[in-house]
Amino acid sequence: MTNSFHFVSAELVLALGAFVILMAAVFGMERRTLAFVALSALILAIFRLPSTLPLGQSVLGGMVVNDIFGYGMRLFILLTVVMVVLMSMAYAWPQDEDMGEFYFFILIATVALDLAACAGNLAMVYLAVETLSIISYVLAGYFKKDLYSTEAGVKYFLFGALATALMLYGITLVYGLYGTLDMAHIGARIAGGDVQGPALVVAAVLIMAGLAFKASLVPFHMWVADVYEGAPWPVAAFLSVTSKALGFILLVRIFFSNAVVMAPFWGCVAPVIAILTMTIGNMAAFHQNSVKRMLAFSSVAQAGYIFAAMALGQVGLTAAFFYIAVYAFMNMGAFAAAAFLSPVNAQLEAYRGLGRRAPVMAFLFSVFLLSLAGLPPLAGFLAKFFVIWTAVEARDYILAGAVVLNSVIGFFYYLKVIKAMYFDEQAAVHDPRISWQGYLLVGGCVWGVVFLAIHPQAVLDILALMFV
Amino acid sequence: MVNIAHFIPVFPFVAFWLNIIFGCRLGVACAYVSVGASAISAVLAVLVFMGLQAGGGSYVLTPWLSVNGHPISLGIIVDSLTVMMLLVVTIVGTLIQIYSIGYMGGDPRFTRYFAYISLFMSSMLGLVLVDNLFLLYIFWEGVGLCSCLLVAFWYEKPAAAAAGIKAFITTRVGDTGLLLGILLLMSVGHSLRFADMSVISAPEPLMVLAALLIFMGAVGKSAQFPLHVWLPDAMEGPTAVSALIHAATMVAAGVYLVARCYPLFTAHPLALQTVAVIGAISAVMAASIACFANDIKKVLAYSTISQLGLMMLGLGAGGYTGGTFHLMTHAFFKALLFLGAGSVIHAVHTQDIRAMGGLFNKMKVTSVTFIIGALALAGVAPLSGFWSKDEILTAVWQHGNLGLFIAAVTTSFLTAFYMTRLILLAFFGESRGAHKAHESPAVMTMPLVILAFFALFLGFAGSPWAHHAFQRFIAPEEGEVALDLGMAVASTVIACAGILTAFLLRGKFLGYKEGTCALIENKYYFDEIYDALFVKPFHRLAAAVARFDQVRVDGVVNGVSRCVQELAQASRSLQTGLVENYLLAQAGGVFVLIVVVTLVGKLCHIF
Amino acid sequence: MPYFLTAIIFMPLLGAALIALIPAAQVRSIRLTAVAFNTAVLAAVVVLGLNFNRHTGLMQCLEDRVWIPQAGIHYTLGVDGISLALVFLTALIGLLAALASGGIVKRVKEYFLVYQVLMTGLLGTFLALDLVLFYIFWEAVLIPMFFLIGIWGGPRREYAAWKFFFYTLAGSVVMLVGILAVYFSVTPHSFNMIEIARSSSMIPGGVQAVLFLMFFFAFAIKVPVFPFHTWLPDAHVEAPTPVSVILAGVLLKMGTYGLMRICVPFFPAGAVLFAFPLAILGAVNLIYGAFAAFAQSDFKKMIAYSSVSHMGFVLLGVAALNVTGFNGALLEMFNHGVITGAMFLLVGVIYDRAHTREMSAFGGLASVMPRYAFFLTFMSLASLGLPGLSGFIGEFLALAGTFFRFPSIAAVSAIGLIALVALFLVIIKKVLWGKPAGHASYPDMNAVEISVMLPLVALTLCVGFYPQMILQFQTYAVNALVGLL
Amino acid sequence: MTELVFYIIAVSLCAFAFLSVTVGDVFHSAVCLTFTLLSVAGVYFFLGAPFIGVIQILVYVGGIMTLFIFAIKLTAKIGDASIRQFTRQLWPGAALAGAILALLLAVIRANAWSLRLLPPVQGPDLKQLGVELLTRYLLPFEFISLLLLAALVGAIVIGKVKK
Amino acid sequence: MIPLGHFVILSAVLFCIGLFGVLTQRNAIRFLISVEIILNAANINLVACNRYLAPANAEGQVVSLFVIGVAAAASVVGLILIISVYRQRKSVFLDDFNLLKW
Repeated sequence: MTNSFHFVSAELVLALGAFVILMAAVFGMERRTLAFVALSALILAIFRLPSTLPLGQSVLGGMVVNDIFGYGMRLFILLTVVMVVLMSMAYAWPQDEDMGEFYFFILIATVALDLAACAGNLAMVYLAVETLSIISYVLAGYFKKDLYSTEAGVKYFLFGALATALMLYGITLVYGLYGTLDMAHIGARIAGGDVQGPALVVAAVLIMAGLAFKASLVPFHMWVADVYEGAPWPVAAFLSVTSKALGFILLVRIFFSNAVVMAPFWGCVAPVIAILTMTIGNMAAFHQNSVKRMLAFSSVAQAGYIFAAMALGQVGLTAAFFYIAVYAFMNMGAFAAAAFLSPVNAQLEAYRGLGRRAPVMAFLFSVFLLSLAGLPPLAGFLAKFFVIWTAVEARDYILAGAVVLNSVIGFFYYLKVIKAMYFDEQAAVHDPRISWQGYLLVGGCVWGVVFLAIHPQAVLDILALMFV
Repeated sequence: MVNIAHFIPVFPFVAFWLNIIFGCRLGVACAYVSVGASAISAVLAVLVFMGLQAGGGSYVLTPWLSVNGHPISLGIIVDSLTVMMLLVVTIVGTLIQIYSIGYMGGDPRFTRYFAYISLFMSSMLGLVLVDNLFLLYIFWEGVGLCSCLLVAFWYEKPAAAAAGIKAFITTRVGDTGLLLGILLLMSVGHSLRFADMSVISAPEPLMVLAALLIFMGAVGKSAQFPLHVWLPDAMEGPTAVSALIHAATMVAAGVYLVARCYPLFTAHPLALQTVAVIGAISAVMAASIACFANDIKKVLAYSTISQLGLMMLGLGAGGYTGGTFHLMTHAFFKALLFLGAGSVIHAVHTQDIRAMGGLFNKMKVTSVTFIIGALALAGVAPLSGFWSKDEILTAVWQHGNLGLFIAAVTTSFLTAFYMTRLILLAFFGESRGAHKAHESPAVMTMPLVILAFFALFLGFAGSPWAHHAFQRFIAPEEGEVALDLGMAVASTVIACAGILTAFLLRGKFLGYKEGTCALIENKYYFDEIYDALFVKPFHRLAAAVARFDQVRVDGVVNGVSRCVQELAQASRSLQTGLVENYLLAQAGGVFVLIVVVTLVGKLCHIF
Repeated sequence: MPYFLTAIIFMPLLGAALIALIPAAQVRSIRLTAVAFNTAVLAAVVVLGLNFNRHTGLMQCLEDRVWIPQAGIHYTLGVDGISLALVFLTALIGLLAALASGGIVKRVKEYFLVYQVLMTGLLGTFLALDLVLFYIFWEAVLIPMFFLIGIWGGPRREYAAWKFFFYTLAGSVVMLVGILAVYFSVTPHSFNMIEIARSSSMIPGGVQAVLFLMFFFAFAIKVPVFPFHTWLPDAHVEAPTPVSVILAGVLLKMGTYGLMRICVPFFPAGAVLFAFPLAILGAVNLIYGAFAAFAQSDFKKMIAYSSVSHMGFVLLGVAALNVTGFNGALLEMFNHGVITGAMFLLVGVIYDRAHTREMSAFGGLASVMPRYAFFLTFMSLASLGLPGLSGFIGEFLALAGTFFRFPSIAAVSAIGLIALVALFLVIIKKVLWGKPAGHASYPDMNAVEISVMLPLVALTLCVGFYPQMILQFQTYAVNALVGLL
Repeated sequence: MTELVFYIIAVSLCAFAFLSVTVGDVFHSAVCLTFTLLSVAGVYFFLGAPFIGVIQILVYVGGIMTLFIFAIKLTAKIGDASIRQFTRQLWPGAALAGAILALLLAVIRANAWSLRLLPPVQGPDLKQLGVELLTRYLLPFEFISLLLLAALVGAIVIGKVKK
Repeated sequence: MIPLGHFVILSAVLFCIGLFGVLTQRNAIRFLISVEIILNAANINLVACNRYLAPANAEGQVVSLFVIGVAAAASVVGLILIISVYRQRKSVFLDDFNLLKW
């Protein structure tokens, strides 16, 4: 039964949903309904996930690995996409065309994400990443009348095209080295001592470039700010949470099953990349006047913290993925709240005085920002704490110090937004109206940020199963 | 009856709070509260005196604090020295408070005045009652505070405000020494109880240091050289305050302290010698300045410094009884002198003796009592000052150091001289001011008369006719004392010589051209020197520190923040917005990564 | 009483929740709620004090629940003689500052919301016995303070708020790394402060020294120790009166409390190694603060710098590493909270009337506002360490402790004593004395202002006369602490 | 002999590729790319993968290149040779590309690739390809249809202009 | 006999030409052309290695088919994006896409 498509039934549901939406969109069904269709498809997919149990090894010709990590990550991806859909429902779109297709894209992208998350074959990885990328290009440029959006789309495309091309080339080199693209086989070969020296390094670095592009690690982060700023808010949220998470998931999938290849990489280079990522992200976010752009750079910095944990090797994975889980809540919450508070104008001035005009949402936004900054006792703090914990345990005090110093710098720009909302006199009056979906989403995220602070075991226990 | 001693300071303390809290409602009545409280204290003091057994005793009220494992208890010592001080303080204090009712009458802060005075009384009484240095220090500062507050009582006057602060800070310099001495004594001697002073054994240099540090406190409080500068300025306060605090009681606390810790000093000759020398210097110096001072209160202030110096000299020369005896007599006659001066000032509204003159006929009581006080101060037999001063001179003579003896003699001579000058200028001759002087009310003159009585007859307590009652009371272990007749004669002669000299020179006092003796007229330039040496540098240093704080310390902080911001700006400009740059970074990153990973791999022999 | 400490810590937060439900327009009920909850906290702390066993140095009212088993993080609370006085101080100052918040008229609801959160953070810091929990409460203080200074502060409030925030944050993150390093340095790994103190000998000397410095850095900024003190004057000058009171009265104690709760017991070898530099820093703080204060023209800044100076005593006491010094340091913390808190209240009183804090604008107030004059004089005297008032006992014990260990430094510190006297007398002189000019119409202190001051005056007097009132609670704890060295 | 053919194809492939990124005119560039793609198809034929070669020609030359030409024509006004075709970072880019080439060549030379000769067995034929496509690679095969659909819809969404 | 290495070298050269193009082309369409060259370089690798290393299955060839498909999809989307930008600013030059920066 290892070739049965029931292993990907969740994805099939999504694809089916996507077709339905596409058809419905053609017949002019309104956005809200389509969103509900997408939402139900996603929820159905979540409920279909257990059908892949019991967990085993590779299925479907080795294309899919039916392991706990993949299972968990698929669940994670589906949940975050649910959040994205909720956000897109509550978000006051400045233009209301082609929204049916929007949900179509989101669902297809989710299929790609899911398959990538449990891919067992490099070809599958490439296809899924490329699909995700292509859809992301379109989504980033979705406001085709908006100069910024189209520029974001094309910039994302230009950057992504090279990144995926590099990754593909790397994959072909791996194929050239081992004659197979099956990750389990390659892993076994490498573990068996068949390390192809520098050639494998080249291949690995090229593959890493493609993934680091998704995860927005320095120096593959350059697109992030421009694309997030130009892209519609929900798309930016999608890119910053789900798409970025995929980068890390694949880094684990590809590099952590055979750590020996990349030992020098993880030992010497990864910490440097992590430090650079968080520092450059933080530094660039420091003076931003656009909240969106600031959040974009902040997401780069956050990626740096996540990668800092990963750079410590296998021991850091728990911390990294706890961070990713927390990050999903807080970053999604931050993007959503920011989008709801000022749907069009993302400049800092637009947020001035919102603490009084939209007290609840502004407060929640502040919570997310503070969590991103790592303020105790919010979950963002615990996430950073575990990263530092791991670093100190590994005696990597430089990394720990870098995380710590960066979190100090980080506070500045997060607080700047809070300051604008609470300290400053209010800007031109616009009272943001936020729908129940908005409150549901943001409430859920706050719940996550608080719950994971009080009861982090919920996630830690699962992660313990994954990374033992 | 001794065990009631600790109640003595309580009454004034209660009076203080009554006056502070209910002052505005009590009005003039608050004076009666204070006077009553201190009268009760006086009665209690007398009771204690009468109940005093030989040698006295001490008792502990409650354990209070523990420092380094050594308990500091709230202990009371009641011996002859304490009782003497108690009597002096309560009697003089009560009289001066009665006087103040008249003197301060009509002052807008009448109640506040009496509150402060009561607080002072309670602190001063506490000071003399406690049985260890630490508690003494507490009250020591308390009297200093009251001194400061009362000196600056008329704080609208800038000079008064400045004088108050000067008084506190200057004494605080000495007090800091005292504090360090206490700490040193505690750490090497393990006890601060006066009773243990004679049995403390510790390395000699440390003990000398401790003694000198404690003496430093005395120097500050008793306005001895070189910390004497505050006392003349303190004359800005109400004259009654000067009488009580800056003549009779508080300034004598320094002498009391030395007397209290006498075993500590006697065990270490160097310390004792220092006390003597400082005392001698202060005595001569202040006396010489007094000769040229024209402010009636300043004259008395310098005289006080001088007399206190004499007491120190006496103590330093081994004359324990002399020092303490003079302390007691001096309290009465100097209080008398100050109150008299106050009465004069009250009448003529000036303090410049050159603007007085001819007051004798207008203010009979004041004048007579003042002259009695002056004669006592000058040491004319058989007034009280004679007996005590004679005791000191004897002690210094017996001590054998000729220099010190000359200093003592000179002081005696000068004392007689400037007091005569003062009296001649103020009470006799032409009336030079356009003032209609009149005698003060009875409430003011009555204390004068009583004090004059003491000034006249108190000395007999130490005279052979009273079988040296005082000496036997204060230092019973010293055995028989006898009057050195020669010294008595000499001392009287010296005093008379001083008086005579003043008479001879009386014509020149008024026509005296300032600047002839610039050094002395300018008080040996102490104020100027201290100003240049401490005050100005202090201000300048403070300003420099503040500037340093602002520019350097904070500058570094702001500099770090600016650095981060610049760096942030720089990293931001990396994001050029040009995809081509992004792509180059991407490809370059790949290249660098490959190279680095390969190199690292090679270096670590992984490949 | 199970969960009594939890109740104390989170009672203010409960108040915040309640305040959040009150419409913003009902200013009066908001104020009342805040005051009521702070009163309740104070009452609870008093109950705690009454039930406190004074004859043991051990932690009392222990609460211990596993929080994050994977990381060994517990929710541990406890109180001992070292923290009890500070908790009491926090509750008291918290109540008084809430009472003194009448001058806050802008965004009252938000003010008290933030204020209540701040109180929870402060109380938690003093009661937490798990390092991570401690850190969480420690950090939880920052944001409320940032808001309180930044929204309700003076003209340069934003600068001050940023500076305060980042300065303290920079310190505390270093502490975070230190916390983890400590955790991994003891076996079995533990964040429990009691456990760590017990097994501190396990940590090698060199590591102790490094860790000591890491923690010290965090605490030094909070205390603040020269040269990390420059946030303090700015924060104080800009903060509104009640916030200044909290800042001086309680917040600075977090740093010194940390020194005594963490630096000394965890790293005794480090403490011994750094005792001398620490003492030097204490002396520098003492003298430098006094001098810097002397040259200020802003009343509040003077008091702020005098805080720096007073904190020097605490440092000296800690550096002494003996019973006397620790007792002195603890007592001085308490006293400084009371006295300087009162001083800031008094500055606020005059600022409310004059709308300026320039020293040159005052003078002669003693005639205009006699009650004010009394309180200011009283508190100044307490500040300058007048014996008989509480300030002296703490200073004396701290200095005595130092003298027994480093006599020379104690002797040098004496300069600071003189400078402090000069400082506060000059304050009295400039503010109260002289002729009243142009401000004859200021009303004297009103009933509320006086009622806020009275407890502080009473405490200053009582502790001054009977220091055992505070010392009796801490004797055993201090002895236990010294026993660790 | 066959080797010679390969090297000729290889050299021309490189030459066309190089020309397509260096000639001044975009249209010429596209033409060069066409030849490049054809040469690649030649390489596939040479490697015994005629099906891939055919698909290469069909999809690339038939489809993608047409698209390119359309795009070039759509943007023709700016496509002429007088306009600068290189960015300002020509030389850094060239240097970096050269460096990476050198790196790659060094790595390849160090690897066993250079020694690896054609195995005696027959390569995979079309049938095998088909079978694998529909068995082992069924999931990606199906998935790519989703991708193409998504790209198509994306192109429509972005490309359509509402009046 | 041509060793596998020569194909790999060919592919590497092609890759670097493509990379060069990607890094230096100002015109977005030519950028796309360069990307296609890289993809083709990858495909040569796949097919050649399939033939030389794993002739038993057709993995490399299958994947190269996928790559061609993906390339087509990517080109379509890319060109459409470029054209939509072109519609707005009448430019396909990379350095004109600079509204978003810093």
